[in-house]
Amino acid sequence: GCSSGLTGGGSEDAADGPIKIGMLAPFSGSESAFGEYMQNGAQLAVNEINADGGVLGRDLELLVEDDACDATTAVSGANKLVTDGIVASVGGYCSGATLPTLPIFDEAGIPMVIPAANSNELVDQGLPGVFLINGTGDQQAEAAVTYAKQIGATNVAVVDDATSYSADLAGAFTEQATAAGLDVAVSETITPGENDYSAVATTLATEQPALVYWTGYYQEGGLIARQAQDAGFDGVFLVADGSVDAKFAEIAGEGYTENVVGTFTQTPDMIEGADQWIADYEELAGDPPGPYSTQAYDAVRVMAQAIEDAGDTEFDNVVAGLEGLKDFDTFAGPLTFTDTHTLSGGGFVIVSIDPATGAFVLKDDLQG
Amino acid sequence: MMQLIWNGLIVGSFYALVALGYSMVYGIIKLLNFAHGDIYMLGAFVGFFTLSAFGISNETSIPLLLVVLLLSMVTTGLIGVGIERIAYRPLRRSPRLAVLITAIGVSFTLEYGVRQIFGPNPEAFPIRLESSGFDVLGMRVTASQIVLVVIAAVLMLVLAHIVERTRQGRAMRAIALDPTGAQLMGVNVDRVIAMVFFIGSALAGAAGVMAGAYYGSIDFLMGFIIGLKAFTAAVIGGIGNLYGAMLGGVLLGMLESFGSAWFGGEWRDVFAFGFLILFLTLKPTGLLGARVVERM
Amino acid sequence: MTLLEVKDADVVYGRVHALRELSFTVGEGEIVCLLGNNGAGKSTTMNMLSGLVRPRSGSVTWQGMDLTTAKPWDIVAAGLIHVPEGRRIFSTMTVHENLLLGGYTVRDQKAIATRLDEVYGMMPRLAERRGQQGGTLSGGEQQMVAIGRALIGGPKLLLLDEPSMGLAPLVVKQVMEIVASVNAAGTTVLLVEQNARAALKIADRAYVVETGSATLEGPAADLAKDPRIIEAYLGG
Amino acid sequence: MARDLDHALKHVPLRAPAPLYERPQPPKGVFSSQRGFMRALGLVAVLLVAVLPFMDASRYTMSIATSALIYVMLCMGLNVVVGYAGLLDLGYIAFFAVGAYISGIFTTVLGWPMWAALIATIVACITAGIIIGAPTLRLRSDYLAIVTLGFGEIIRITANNLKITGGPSGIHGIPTWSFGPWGFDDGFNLFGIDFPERVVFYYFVAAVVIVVGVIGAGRLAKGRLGRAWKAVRDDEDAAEAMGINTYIAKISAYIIGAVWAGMAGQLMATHLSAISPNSFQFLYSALILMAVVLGGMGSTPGVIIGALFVSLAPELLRDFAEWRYLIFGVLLVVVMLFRPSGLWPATAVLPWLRRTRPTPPAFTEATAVPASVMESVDGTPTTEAHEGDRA
Amino acid sequence: MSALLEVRDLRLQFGGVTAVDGLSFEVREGEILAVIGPNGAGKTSAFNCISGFYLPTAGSVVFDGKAIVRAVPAIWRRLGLVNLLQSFGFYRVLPSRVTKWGMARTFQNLRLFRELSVLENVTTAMHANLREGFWSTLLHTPGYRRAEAACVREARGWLDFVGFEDDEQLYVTQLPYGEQRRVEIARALATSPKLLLLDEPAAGLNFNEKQTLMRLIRKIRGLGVAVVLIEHDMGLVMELAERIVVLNYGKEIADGAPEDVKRNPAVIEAYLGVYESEDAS
Ligand SMILES: Nc1ncnc2c1ncn2[C@@H]1O[C@H](COP(=O)(O)OP(=O)(O)OP(=O)(O)O)[C@@H](O)[C@H]1O
Ligand SMILES: Nc1ncnc2c1ncn2[C@@H]1O[C@H](COP(=O)(O)OP(=O)(O)OP(=O)(O)O)[C@@H](O)[C@H]1O
Ligand SMILES: CC(C)C[C@H](N)C(=O)O
Ligand SMILES: [Mg+2]
Ligand SMILES: [Mg+2]
Repeated sequence: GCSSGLTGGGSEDAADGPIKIGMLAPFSGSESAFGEYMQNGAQLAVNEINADGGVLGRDLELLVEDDACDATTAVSGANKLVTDGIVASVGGYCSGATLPTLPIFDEAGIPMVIPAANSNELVDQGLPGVFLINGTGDQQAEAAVTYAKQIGATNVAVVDDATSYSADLAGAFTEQATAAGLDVAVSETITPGENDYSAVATTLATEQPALVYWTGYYQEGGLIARQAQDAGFDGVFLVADGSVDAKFAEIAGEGYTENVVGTFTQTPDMIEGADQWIADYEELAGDPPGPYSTQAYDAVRVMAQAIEDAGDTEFDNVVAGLEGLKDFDTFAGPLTFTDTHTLSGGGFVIVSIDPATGAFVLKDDLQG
Repeated sequence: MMQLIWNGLIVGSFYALVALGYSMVYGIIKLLNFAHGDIYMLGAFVGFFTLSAFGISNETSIPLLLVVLLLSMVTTGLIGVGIERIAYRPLRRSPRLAVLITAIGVSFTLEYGVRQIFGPNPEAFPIRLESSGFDVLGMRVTASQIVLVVIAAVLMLVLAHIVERTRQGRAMRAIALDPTGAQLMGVNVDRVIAMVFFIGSALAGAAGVMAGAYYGSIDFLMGFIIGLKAFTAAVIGGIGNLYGAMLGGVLLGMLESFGSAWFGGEWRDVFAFGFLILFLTLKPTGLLGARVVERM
Repeated sequence: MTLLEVKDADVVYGRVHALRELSFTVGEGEIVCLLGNNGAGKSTTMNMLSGLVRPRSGSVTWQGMDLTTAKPWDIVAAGLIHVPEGRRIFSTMTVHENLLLGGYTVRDQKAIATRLDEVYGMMPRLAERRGQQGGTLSGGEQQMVAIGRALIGGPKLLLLDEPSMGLAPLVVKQVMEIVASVNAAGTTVLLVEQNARAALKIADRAYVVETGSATLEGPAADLAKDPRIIEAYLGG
Repeated sequence: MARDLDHALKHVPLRAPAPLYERPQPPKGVFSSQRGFMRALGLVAVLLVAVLPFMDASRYTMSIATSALIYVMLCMGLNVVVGYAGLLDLGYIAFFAVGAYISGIFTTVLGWPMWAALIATIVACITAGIIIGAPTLRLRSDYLAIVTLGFGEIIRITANNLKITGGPSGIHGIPTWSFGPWGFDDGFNLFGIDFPERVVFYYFVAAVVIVVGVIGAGRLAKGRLGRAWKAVRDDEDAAEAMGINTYIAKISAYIIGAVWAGMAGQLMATHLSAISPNSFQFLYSALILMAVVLGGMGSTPGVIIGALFVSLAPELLRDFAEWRYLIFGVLLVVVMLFRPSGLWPATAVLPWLRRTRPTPPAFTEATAVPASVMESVDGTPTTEAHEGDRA
Repeated sequence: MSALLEVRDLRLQFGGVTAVDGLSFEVREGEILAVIGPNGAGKTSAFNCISGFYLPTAGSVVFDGKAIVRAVPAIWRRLGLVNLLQSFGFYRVLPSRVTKWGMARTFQNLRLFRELSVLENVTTAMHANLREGFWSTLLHTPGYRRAEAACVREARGWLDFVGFEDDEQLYVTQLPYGEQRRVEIARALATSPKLLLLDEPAAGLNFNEKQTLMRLIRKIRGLGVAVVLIEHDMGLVMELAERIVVLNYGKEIADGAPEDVKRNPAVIEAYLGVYESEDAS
């Protein structure tokens, strides 16, 4: 729908055509690997819902735009989605690129369920239409601290990669760990996109913390895990959700994954009976699901449910629908939004690497 | 302390290998070849592709590595020559910055071309260098690191000898100074420039394979940062000067190593670049760059 | 015997028609001089012979071989060596390296060594400055390097474009002597000179080039007496 | 009347004798003079910018048009540095960042109004220009390139690490421009036509600033300062010999470039309402430089075209998703191969105004080839020496 | 009348090479002085020192009562920081300054602004004399317009003065060599000099052009501008110069009227050879 003329964009719903929902994700640039995982996850949900008769009797249509993990590209992408007439947004991977899109969707009256981006700042602004379904940094940090205490670590380290997600999480971890009486002995930052992390590795080897929390992505995570162990570090290598991917083990290499564990929300392969979902995904995408495929899938379903509950696509009604969700079934467990539009629990568990497949598998649900 | 120096030396060798090609190409046609880092990436992917095609994974054999190294060097060398032929040669008589832009264009093309073929995810390199280490002089050293540094040093010294001492090297420098004049000396300018691209690209390709085997992971953007770093190293050393490029690479590696130790990883590049700026302000021609006195 | 023959050569730069059906010949062992005003096309002729510019039509024949479209490096290998206008010294290379480059196409290392000695003998100033960077030489010193460099290549035909430009009177004389002696040793020379008087003294034959064509031709001694030449090039 | 002009020159001991004859004045008129045509073209461009919202006021169009205009501003600034003064700057985005961050911090953290932040931005950019320029402008171009690149990275990393700049997630909630009561948060009405969107209002704000910026940069380039820049670019020593303090000329180009970028940064910060260090990576410095070179260095229409190309091409290629950078890369190479001096070079002469230079007359009044012209004959042999037909 | 330019014991060394070795001479107001000497004698180097481009190792240069070469305190010398300080503009007078004081020069190899038109080349030289501020340029005030007009008028005046009659809008690279030389001189004059240094102005010119050049140099002197020229063309030098300074190996070996210099045996030996009048023209 190319709206032309003076009346401009806005989000008037065509009322009889498909219900358009938009997704911003990175398809170019350094984070571009994640865009496809998210798009496929979301598309799978859309297909399933449409096969079931759609929402309010209308089909869903997924519109995807690249945000390149960059503010400018994200803003024009968001504006394009608005212009194209979406009524809801289910995108957002990089917090830095998602932040500037918030006022655009807000002004246009478009509710957002953000599947991956999880900086606290997204909800700190208190915009009515913003919902996060990925656990926030605070929640994930809490899981990490719980685990650290559980294994009896007293001195811990944290390494981040200077991106907003990673730095936020590292900050939250440091704060909570200190509050819990742990000693955060090392706090390092690396530059992503490089190969050599011997500086960090050397520090870890000399300081020998019992546990190090890596809050960045698997590309660098695998390298750091390996280089740290080569340098002589032998504590626990705890990684955050950005690193939970089968590639981690491949990059780290054989023999470097025994002491690697991660904080993660549950994924299908950890849930009984999700094989079918994975098979469906592979049929659609041709590749196995990756990080944030499930969250994107869930985001669409959550949004669809809220619209169904609202009875129309009016902003206020959909927001009410989202706020009214009770124990909605998602991969990360039953979902109910808190007052601040985040997940109540976060649903973080501890995962470890299966030496046979290199995939992350459930190790501890932290319930005990 | 010793460990910091050693760490710096390892990274520095990679920078130096890539910087060498940068400096050569710059030296001869005054082109900041932004695609050079991507040749490094291509080298890694050529190695990855061949090895995967033969179904090899998780190997540690050094002879195999050398074979792959050679193969990648030849391939990237040829690709480098091809790029020069298509994208740079037609612009030899155009404003300098025009070629800079095609170089950026080539860089995009290579990066996203590889992305379309191999996908955006990082890949694990099929050959892994043995990485158990031993301690000497208070630093932890692995055998593969030593091999690495030795290979790099040998490649670099051979090259520097060629350029500084041989007839072809003299021809290269002559072209750098005045291509028309060089032609009048009977120098086949096209061939010499192609040769420079071949050598420079092959070196970058070698560095790419070595990085793949040493670090274990490769991705389509891996050349970007190292390209910048190599450029920086080449300039620190005095751009166009090959020994300078080597020295610059190692120095930059050290700077980074000490920078992150003293100021933390987040300030490392600020330290390295800050040092660079200060240094160039005081010594505007880099470490070994000749001061060119221009005649009035 | 005719060594070089240029026939009806036309060179065009964009909209400037620099050579128009230029024809001339150079015989073995001769010194041939091209005279002409600024912009007449003398340097263009030289550049065409050394392959830096290509004629649009016409032909260049060298010892029966067609050089019209040959590449500069092949032309050098064939024995035509050009000392260009503006000298084109490699500025950050030493005098010695500059001279060595002159021998780029020469395989025989011994020949290079003897010629180097000869050149240093002929121009002692260069021996004095052999380690100095070419770019820092004075104008005259650079001119000597340029000529010396060409000699190291062992030219069959030496193309000299205004070799006396910027030289002290004494050196002009020396250069002319060098040219004469090189010629005596068997090298054919094609000379372009603004200093017509000095040039005509050593030349065997001369051509007058006007707006891209050869308009007058004859033995140098005759031309030096031609009133038209005297008025236009020698000045009263 | 000639003597009326005297006080325009400082007192000088030596004055030229009056011209012997009046040289023919260049013709006037839109199609018969380069200048007239360019002015007309500029007017058309301004008109186009003004009527765009009346043709398509969708959020998307307005948003990318605003971004594109801001790019134009940015590129005009870089053009002063690279195109006029010939200083290769690979970290130009740093000044953009300084502008964006200063206005972001002053308006959000300190709560200043936008116009006050503008002053702070300009002051900060001048300072930044001096800090980086003062010690480094003596370097020759390639060294300058790396120093500026380093400076760009330093600014970005610093922004990424500091608290006040919001760390990696940057600053958000930057207020829009408003003029007293006119903030147009709820849209506005013009000539009875309803503009529902703030974006349209903001588009006009940006357009006005940028038109002024473009004209200003163009004017500076034509005056005394602009001549000094170009002289420095062509030949630094000769410029010194002409009484131009090359250092001051360069640093003034730098400062003006910085201010233009800073203003663009402020516009961008308000346009996006949020900024983060990610937007100031080296890649963007390269993109802006690309815009300037691609369009034609030192040429206002060229730079505008280049800026529009570089900012809009990725948008127009959006539908190709993953392919777009690949296509963009190939496109760049192809465009440069066909137009090596840019799409609209500074030396371009309108085709119908080209004059042929008469071939040199014979004998007495012959013309000559300067030795310097030969400089262009280089590389491969050719019958066509470049730019021989500039006249 | 006092000297306009006074050079005392000027010394310039490059590593081991002494390019200028204790040179002293002076230029009086309004005279034409020729500097001759073998290739590499240090003529151009001396020019470069005088006009502020090179920093001499020792000696003093005073132009119009102002010191061009500044003394550096010994402490900096001892610390070895002289070059660094001078490269930052301390203890030196920049060429642009020298030009503003009234000394203009041309270069041995033409140094015109190749991407500027003939007119722009000359207007650029008016830089120091022009009253144009930043804001007036931005706003195109009447003052700015007047200054621009004056600048163009003045530049045209100089172009006419040197006899340039071609199209002023051409790029300089499109001009014949002789015309380029003329434009370079016009450009130097436009800086409004009291002293003009010409480095081999006749090189590459043909007979007729040299005649024109001589007339032009006389005309310049007629304006009251002193001219110092380096030249190898003895005919031109002998006819034009009122006084000749001869250099050899950086030292002055003769200074005097043309007739005397011509017969000076040292000069004949080092430079002229057996002077043949016919070689000159
Ligand atoms: N690269 C070029 N581009 C355009 N025109 C050129 C070029 N080179 C030479 N010309 C033109 O070709 C004509 C002949 O020039 P050429 O250099 O051959 O003259 P010349 O006889 O050597 O003069 P001079 O005595 O000044 O060296 C001149 O009109 C000149 O303007
Ligand atoms: N930058 C430098 N480094 C080393 N030596 C230099 C440098 N500049 C000049 N020289 C030397 O200083 C001496 C004087 O050179 P200069 O150019 O002043 O000579 P000149 O008298 O102008 O000669 P010409 O008549 O040939 O132009 C020369 O021997 C030259 O080699
Ligand atoms: C793990 C990722 C979903 C975090 C995301 N990159 C963010 O910026 O919030
Ligand atoms: Mg010539
Ligand atoms: Mg000289």
